[in-house]
Amino acid sequence: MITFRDVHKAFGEKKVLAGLNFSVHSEEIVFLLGTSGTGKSVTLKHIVGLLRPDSGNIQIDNEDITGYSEEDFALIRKKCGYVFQHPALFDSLSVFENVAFGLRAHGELQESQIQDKVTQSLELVGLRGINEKYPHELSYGEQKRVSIARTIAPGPSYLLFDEPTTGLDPITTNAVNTLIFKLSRKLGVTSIVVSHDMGCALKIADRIIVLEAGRLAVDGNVNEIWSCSQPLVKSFLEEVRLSGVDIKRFDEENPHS
Amino acid sequence: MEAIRQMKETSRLIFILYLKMGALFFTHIKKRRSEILEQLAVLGWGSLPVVVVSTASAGMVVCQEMAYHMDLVLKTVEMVPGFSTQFIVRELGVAIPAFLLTAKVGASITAEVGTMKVTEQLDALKLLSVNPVEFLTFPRFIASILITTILTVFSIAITFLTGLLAAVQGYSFNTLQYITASTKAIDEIDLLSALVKGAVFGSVIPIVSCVYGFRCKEGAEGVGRATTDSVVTSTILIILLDLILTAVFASLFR
Amino acid sequence: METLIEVKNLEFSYPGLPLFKETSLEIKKGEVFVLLGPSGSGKTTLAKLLAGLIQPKQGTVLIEGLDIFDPKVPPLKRENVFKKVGMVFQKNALFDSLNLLENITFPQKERLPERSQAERLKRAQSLLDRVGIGSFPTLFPDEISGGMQKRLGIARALALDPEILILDDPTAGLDPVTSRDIADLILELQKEKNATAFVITNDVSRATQMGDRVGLLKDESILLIGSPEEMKSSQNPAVKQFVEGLLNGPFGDYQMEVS
Amino acid sequence: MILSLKKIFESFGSLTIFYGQLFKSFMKNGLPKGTLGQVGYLGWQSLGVTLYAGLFAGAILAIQFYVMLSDFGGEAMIGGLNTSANVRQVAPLLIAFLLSGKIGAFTSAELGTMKVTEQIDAIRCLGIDPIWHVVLPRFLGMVIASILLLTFGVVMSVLGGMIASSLVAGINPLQYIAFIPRVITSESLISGFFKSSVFGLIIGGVSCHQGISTTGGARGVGITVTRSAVTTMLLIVLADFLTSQIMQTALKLLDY
Repeated sequence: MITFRDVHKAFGEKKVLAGLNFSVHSEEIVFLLGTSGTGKSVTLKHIVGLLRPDSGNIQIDNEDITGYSEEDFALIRKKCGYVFQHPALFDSLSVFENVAFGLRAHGELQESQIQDKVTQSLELVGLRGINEKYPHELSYGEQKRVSIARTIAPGPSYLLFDEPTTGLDPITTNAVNTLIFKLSRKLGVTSIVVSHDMGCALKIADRIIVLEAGRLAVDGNVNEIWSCSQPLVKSFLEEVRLSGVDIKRFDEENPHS
Repeated sequence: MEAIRQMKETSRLIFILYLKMGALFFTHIKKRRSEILEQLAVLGWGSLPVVVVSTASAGMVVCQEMAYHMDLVLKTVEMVPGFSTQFIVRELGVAIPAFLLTAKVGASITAEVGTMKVTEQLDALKLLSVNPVEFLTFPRFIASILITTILTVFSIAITFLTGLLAAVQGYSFNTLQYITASTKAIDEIDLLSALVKGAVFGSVIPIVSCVYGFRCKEGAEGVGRATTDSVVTSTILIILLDLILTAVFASLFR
Repeated sequence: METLIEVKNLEFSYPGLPLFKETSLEIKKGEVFVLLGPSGSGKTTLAKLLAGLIQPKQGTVLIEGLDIFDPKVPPLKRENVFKKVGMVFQKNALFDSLNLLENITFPQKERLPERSQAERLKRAQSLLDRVGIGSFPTLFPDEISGGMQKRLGIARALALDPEILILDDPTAGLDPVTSRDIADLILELQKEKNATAFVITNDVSRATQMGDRVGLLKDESILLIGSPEEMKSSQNPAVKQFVEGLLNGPFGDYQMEVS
Repeated sequence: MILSLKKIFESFGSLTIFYGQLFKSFMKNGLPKGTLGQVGYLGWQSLGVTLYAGLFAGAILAIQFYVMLSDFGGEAMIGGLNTSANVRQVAPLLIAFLLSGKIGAFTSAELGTMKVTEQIDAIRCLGIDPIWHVVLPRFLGMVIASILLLTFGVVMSVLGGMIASSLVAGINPLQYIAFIPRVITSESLISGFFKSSVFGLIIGGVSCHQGISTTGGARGVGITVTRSAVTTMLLIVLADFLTSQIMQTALKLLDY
């Protein structure tokens, strides 16, 4: 469980988080929705300590991480896998070495164990036989999947996705969205997805949190969002209508996965 | 093999740009006057502090080193003023600012042009029928030649003064005596060689920088790579030209 | 309606990456044509071909009947055609050493030397006001938000009163609320000036919102779909896959087993 | 003016802290794994230009000495003077300039790209310390490679001087070499090596520090590389001055 209590954060003059409160329960898929500049990605970076709050506190599994040092965060970061908006793969390493990087650096595993884990993670994201390729030889979609594999390899219990589908075409968007859903369920992890794609959220989220001006504006499940009358939410729903696609829930489409 | 092909391509482009600069000099110097003045201010003013600080300390070192060697070989430091000044005018006063400018001016030109390439600003210029070579390279080319020549004179003066300071302080020379010995040691040809070298080095920097900037590949990685390569290539070319010009002046005029 | 832009049998490729083959397209005066396509399919390349920024391997592009790649056309004539083309770039291509106002006076200075500086400034300020960023003309492009940068890019494209607008992914990376505002602004301006627009995007919602006619880039050429309504009801498997984001279809198999 | 002075002091302060950070990380975790690889990689890719620069530096200086000495028939001394001046001063300085572009700016660009494409953050998110795993191997690699390359370059400068003086001044290579031992002292060798080490530390430290503090996309990386090259060159010239003074004082104290 992750809990934010009255978190404030400002960059210079600019207030980004202004008293943010919310919590995420285990094995949920939660979408953080909002327009640009409302502090969605900033929120995500607070969880893994890439940013520190000005005030308020953040708890992960009932541990207050607010005052943690960089070293203390090493443990939190093992528990919370972070998937960046752009793949951020290491250009000079092969796909295999990219995924193995986190496992090797900690030096706790045997080479054969690393081999197994890497292969397993790559298979989980649907990639086979590209171990020896380099990032620049892959399509954007494949790079994205490798970066997800790198994140899940150490076995985190939380997955944090930063704008995973922004700027992608509808087919790739759907593919990534599907992957997030299947992985979360399969691994039994808690996923927090920062996005401004309401369509994706409606398809796979267990809960949708809408942020506005650095605070929580709406918090509800998919049915509650559909019938919500908050202006920002309505504006997002209008976008879904414009795209003209019927929103089918994934759990209904694939009841067994 | 790839490296050789790259080198050929780079030298071809450098050559072409030089030709274009020559042509533009006669046709566009008036039209681009405001850009040239702007570049003079940006490049010159920005480089002045770096050149002053570095040549000041280099002047002292050169005087001390000269004294050390004269003492070692000739057992006298009598020749220090003449030799130091000769060395400063012929070599050091020109080379040190040139190398610093490859970083200060060259790298910043490549970074700027490269960024314009990857953010499509060059395309935006072309769509306005503005030729990037005429609009970007040409003003920088003229400005850089002027600045490098002026800074060369500057740096020779500073190096000479700090050398004088070191000699008077460390080896009890008389100021007047030092200046007299120095002026005797150099002639017009030495000064000419300094100015020619300065101008040539100054022309190399913007040309090489623009070649790498225009060819810059996508993204942050591309800009970083282009900037690095441009500094290295400029440095290598300047060393090569320095040797050639040194040899030419040594054999032609002695 | 008369044809303003005509692309005939265009062929273009990058080494190892064929992009267009026998591609043809006609755009009528005053319409908004939206081109959809997955990333990497060559949308931006097509925009740059239309703007004469890159040369095709084969084929012709006619703007107002003038073949822009014909080497026999005198450069001045070509330049005069491109005076009528305004482009909004995917990465904005704002001049980052110039402030907001100067970004719009610059094109005028280069292309309309006869216009006085005072007139240029007046025109620039009115354009900034029109796109809604007129209250801070002396800021620099990197000091304003992504949405505002897009607005500045649009204002600059309008600086020379173009009759043709080429918009390369004008809402890329923006959130839906901002995207919709930007698209509305573009439509308003296009109607005001009675300009012709060629819009590139991969966002189906934007195509619905903006397009008079929609096309889809598939198999190295343009598949004409028709109106946005026809796009939504289309039974063409490629259109269906793209619009609905289906994981299987002519664009390839995106399905993956999570094993 | 005061503002820019304040900026200079600030960046000098943060550079000092950065050296401290690297030292602490080294003391705590020992030698990082990739160090040798970096030495090989950086050394190998810069070997060609270093040898070239050394050769040319020697040649340029030899011609200058020839012109100076020929006025009063001192050509015989060229070999010794040229070698000594190169070992103590010219070759290390010139090659250090080249290396601040070739390996310094290169690593700045690499780290800067990793920073702006969030690769550094990705490493932190895997619970890995980027200073020890990514920065320290590059820093040590640059320091060691620089020292090695500077040594090779200096040797080449002697050769370059020999070739140039035989071509331009018609000095017999044997005569050139014969004068070397009379001028080269252990003091000069120590001084040259000391200088090279300081230059290596500057190149490594400044470029890593600049690289890791990059912000803001392609433009940011360009600015970083420029700053890294300028700062390195400037500090090298200043360090050249300071090390000369330090060596002189130290040797006086030791009563050489």
